[in-house]
Amino acid sequence: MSEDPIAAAQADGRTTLTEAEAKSLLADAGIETPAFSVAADAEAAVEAAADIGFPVVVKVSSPAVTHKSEWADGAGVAVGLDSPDAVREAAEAIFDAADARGIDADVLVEEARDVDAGTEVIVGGLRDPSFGPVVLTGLGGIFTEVYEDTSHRIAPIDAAEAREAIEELTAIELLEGYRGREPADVDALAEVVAAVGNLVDEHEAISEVDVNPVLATEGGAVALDALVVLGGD
Amino acid sequence: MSEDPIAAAQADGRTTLTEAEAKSLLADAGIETPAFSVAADAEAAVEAAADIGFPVVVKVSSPAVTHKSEWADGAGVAVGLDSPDAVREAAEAIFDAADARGIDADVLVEEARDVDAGTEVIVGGLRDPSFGPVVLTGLGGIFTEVYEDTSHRIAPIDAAEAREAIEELTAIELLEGYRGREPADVDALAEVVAAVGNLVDEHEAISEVDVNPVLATEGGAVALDALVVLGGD
Amino acid sequence: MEDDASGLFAPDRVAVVGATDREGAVGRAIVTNLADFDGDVVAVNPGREEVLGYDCYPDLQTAPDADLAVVVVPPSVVVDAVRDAGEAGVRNVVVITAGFSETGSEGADRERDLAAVADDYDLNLVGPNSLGVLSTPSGLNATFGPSNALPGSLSFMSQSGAFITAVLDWANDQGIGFKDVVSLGNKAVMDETDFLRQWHDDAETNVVLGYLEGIEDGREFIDTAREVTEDTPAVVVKSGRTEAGAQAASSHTGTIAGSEAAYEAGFEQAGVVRAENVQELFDFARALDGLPLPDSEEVAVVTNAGGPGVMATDAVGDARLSMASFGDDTIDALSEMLPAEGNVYNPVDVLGDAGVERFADALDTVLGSEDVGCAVVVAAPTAVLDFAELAEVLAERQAEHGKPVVACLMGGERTERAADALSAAGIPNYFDPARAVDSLDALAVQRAVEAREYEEPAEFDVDRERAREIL
Amino acid sequence: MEDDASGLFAPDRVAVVGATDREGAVGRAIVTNLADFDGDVVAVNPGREEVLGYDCYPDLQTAPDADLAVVVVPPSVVVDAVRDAGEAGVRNVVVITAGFSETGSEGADRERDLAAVADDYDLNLVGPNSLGVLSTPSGLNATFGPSNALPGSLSFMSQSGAFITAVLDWANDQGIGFKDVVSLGNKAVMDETDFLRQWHDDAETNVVLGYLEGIEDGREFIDTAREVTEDTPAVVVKSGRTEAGAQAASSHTGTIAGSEAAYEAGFEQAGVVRAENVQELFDFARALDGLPLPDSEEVAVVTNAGGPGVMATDAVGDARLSMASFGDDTIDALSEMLPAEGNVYNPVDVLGDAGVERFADALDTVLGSEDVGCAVVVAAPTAVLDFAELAEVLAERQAEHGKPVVACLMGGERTERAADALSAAGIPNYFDPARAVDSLDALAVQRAVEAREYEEPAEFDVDRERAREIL
Repeated sequence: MSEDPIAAAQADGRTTLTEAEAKSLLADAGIETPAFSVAADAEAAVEAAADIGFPVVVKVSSPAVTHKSEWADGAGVAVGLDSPDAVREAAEAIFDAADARGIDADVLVEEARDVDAGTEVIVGGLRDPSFGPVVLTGLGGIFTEVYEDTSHRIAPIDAAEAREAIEELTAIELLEGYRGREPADVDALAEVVAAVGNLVDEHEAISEVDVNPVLATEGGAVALDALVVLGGD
Repeated sequence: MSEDPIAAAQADGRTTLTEAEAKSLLADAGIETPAFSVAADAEAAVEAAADIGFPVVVKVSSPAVTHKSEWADGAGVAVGLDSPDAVREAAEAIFDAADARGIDADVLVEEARDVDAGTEVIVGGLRDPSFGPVVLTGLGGIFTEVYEDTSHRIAPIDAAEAREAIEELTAIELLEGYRGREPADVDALAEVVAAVGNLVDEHEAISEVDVNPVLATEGGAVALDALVVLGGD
Repeated sequence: MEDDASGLFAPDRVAVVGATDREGAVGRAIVTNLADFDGDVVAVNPGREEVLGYDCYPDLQTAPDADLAVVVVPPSVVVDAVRDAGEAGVRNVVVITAGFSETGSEGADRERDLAAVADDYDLNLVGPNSLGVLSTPSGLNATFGPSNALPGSLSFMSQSGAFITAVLDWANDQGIGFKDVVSLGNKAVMDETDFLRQWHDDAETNVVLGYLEGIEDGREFIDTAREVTEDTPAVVVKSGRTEAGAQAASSHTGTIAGSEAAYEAGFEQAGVVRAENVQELFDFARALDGLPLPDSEEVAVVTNAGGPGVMATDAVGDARLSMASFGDDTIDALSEMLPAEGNVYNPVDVLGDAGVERFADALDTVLGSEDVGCAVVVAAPTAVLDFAELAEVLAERQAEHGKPVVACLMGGERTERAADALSAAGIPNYFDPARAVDSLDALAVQRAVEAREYEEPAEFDVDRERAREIL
Repeated sequence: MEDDASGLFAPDRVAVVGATDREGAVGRAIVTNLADFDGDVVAVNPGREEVLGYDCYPDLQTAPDADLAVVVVPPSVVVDAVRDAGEAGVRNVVVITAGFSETGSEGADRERDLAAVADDYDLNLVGPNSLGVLSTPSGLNATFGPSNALPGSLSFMSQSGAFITAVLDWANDQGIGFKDVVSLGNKAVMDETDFLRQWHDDAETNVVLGYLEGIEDGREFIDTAREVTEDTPAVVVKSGRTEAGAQAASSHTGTIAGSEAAYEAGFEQAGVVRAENVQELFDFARALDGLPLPDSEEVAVVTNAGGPGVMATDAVGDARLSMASFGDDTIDALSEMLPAEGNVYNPVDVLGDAGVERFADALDTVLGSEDVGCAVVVAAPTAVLDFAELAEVLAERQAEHGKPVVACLMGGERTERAADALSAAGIPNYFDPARAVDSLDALAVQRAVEAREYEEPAEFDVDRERAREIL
């Protein structure tokens, strides 16, 4: 992978980073991601899985694919793979589907995380015409979409202000040990929120960041998926 | 079971109906419940299960037990029982636990329903000092508890007004086919809301009804659990 | 209680039981306030032969027949006085005296006795612990408050007598008039539902206003209010909305009121327009009194000032109203009459150099469009615009099109003459565009209420009737 | 642009470029409005030797040195006129002329040229498309509006000139005064952030008010406002809050403003007190101008009227404030001074028969308690209570305890004298208890803002500095 994923994408004339590029950008910004590796063929994928440790997730990685889970009748994402054979099979399915569609693709092999072990949070970054970089925080799915339970901050912000942004959410209870669950590490989550804000603030080229979900657990906050969109000009 | 569960409970000096009593009250009011039967011993439970058809749920049924799922280290509720043996075992566990605690108990054998097949709704009835019977509608769990996304009506109301009460909920989207799900039968749910309102309105003795959850599916609305509390005087 | 309580407000003869000329006494204040009453006034007090020029009788039996008795005797003899009234054939009684359920268990016992006597004699009884009643057509001011009311078509009930004194003083200053005013007091017999019913039957009442701290019988209130609000708007402030407020109200009145959720549902189902605060109570009531209801919730904003036009639009966005989307005809017509820099879309900007005529033409056009249900005119002061003339135009156009128009002619002294003309035409004028728009919103709420069709829960009705038969 | 823009408001000499005595001309209105200016006024117009009694010069080079030029020439020659001003050493320019970016691409080009010239000469330039500027200490009224301002300590900027004319007319009537007023116009050079900074440095400005339709540079605004609002409150109405309003604003100003979510966050982070509407804008500003900030958000309500006391309590429940919970000392003290039927818990009911003294004692007690951060006094008119005297007491006690007190002396005419006394003491008085409480709420917001400690995101700062070095 290129040293600078933004430059690489721009050089390709792309406005969207691949998930791997997006995650390496997040990782550089200090955000925890699952261990991952990009493989160009099935054997490399199996090796990568062995390095990472089973179980793993395998996903298509291609600038041509934006909605991975809907791509190729679901072949684009395979979760819970706990053997070399399973990884090989999933990777081959992706390469076959890519060939059939005439596109270039790699596979992203990634450490599996148990989403039920935490709360899914959305952290987004965008660029407002008046205020510039804005970071948005909300809980995954219904909470953000139906209840519009989100909080916004003009970036950059420090972790204390990011924490306040999180605590503003009506759904904060869900992160604080709702119904006997372990409380999530809100400080770790606040670091992610601040870091996403910094990303948009520091990289003029970024028009949008969507880290969805960030899995917030008692042990930390991990970015499980990420989309980075670059500006048109 | 007595013809009139309220009179039966009052005769016993109880202020809470058993689940079976509550459900028969609901059923009389035209609310769909899973098929159920109360058994006084394990063999009767097995027979009831055979009549109802597997899988079934077995629960403790006793005026002395109010929090069934927490009772006797979880012995009070057994779900997904798909054989006579499983029913017998669960029923015996309940009778043993009851004996060990020195209480009288029956078991409630009930048709199992798949809660994932629909949306859990809360329908409640209460008696307001100024307005008398009130019926409350909300979605289960977080939606009612954290977002306080509920709507109230002074009862009695007709089904059209009950429908309006449901449509007032922010979470109405979840009943209307959110994310490709089948839309729930809101008319059927409205009938339940109206019926709960009528129950409180018609029975002066009732101080509180809590039908939680009502499972709303595309095919209808079924009361899966119900609590009825009678007034102190 | 009798069905018709109009005798409370338009009696032929009022008897003041406990009338006195003692300085500072409530019994003197009542008699003094009755000076302008069109009918007869008699005083009742065994210790006097005349009170402030009125004939005084030892009791109601000896006094000439009265149809309203105002009772200001000490608490211990109130029940007797009311029984005497019943015996003497007086049908309407206002008990001013305090010291009943608001003071503890002894007072509560006394109040129960009072209610029982009222029941025995079928009395329309207001109070106890009431400031009194007032009605402008007959000149009746049977209160001990310091102010009288201007005539008008609002009828106002309040669970707080102090609030009535404050409102009357303020309303006189604002030029707001009333038909009837009643201080409900402890509501031992007559309550909010009775006055709703009363004023529904009253041709001179256009709008019912209420300040309530609680509702006695919610079901009866809803059933009655549904009938009333089908053609007579009712605007209510219910205090104790918040947890803090409910606590304060309960310690103030000594009663446990229902939950806010129940009140919200109950008022909604009753078709009552709920006001959050005093300002809304009167803003809404005045709009409902003076203006026709809109045909739709689509608002046109016509302005000579971009900024304030945007503020009005924001207020529309906050309300249940929406900005009207003009059809081609309207846009073409506006394009023809406005300079090129004007805005022919909604909000319509007639520009800073617009005179009254351009405003009139634009208003004519939008009100004439079936896409528009109501309009807000927002005008900043300019050298070429005469607010008083503009006010005339608004009054004319509003009458002509039969659609509600509210005004925001923004300024101080220079709006005064205009505001008077607008007020005479029933058009509210506010400095803040948001307040003007909120008045329209109240009309839209009432429109929705009047459009409702209530279906009786049929099945249940049968049950209820059966239950009644059994009982 | 220069750092110090005080020359805009307190120049020694003003030149009106485009001055004329032609009836109805804007250039005449400006010259006329300058009649009360303490400094010199010169007219600039090549076609005249004198304008309305002022010496007139063909251009700024020949005119005596001015520190403020007000430009009212036709749009095509504005850029030249501003360049002349720069050449002549004028540091401050207000461009009244319209016909720039608000009119399309040709105008936008002209506006870019104008900004470039201002940049070349480091000019403090207001406008174009501005109503002008006004400052009461120097008597400067360099606007073409119909009204002048009363002196005061509020400084007001507005993106709508029409709104300024409306506000001035209204404010004169309400007795509200201003230090400086500026019509921002198209903000080609100076924007809201510049005036925030300017007024922060101005000892005569207590509160900054803004009517804004958009913010130019959000980051700079936040950084500046954080410093300003640490000791100078800024109250802002931003229009286009709602979707409908944003659409209207964008068609009105021709710019795409940021999202409401960003504005909400941005104002919050900036420490700006946001007002939803015009009424709040001035209610909040007056409270912040006249009253000390509270030590806490705990409110005591003192009233002679249960009902209105509950309404005030409801308003507290709606606000960020909370009802103070009294300690034993306070309760004991109140119990001693109040009759048994009074309420010694919050809201404190001093009863309907309370005179000024009982109000004073109760207020003294609650304000003296450390459990109380601020107070609302709610009074209904009674025979034994003199509102004017009560007003004196409120002013005294407020000064003595240094805690904010707001008033709700409810009535019409009888409150007038009291309201004047309260106003002189900086205490707002409203008929609606909710409005009084909301004013306290604005103080609580400002208190929270001033208590903030901003931490610079340290890591990032390094990067930003590095980036600057590279650039």
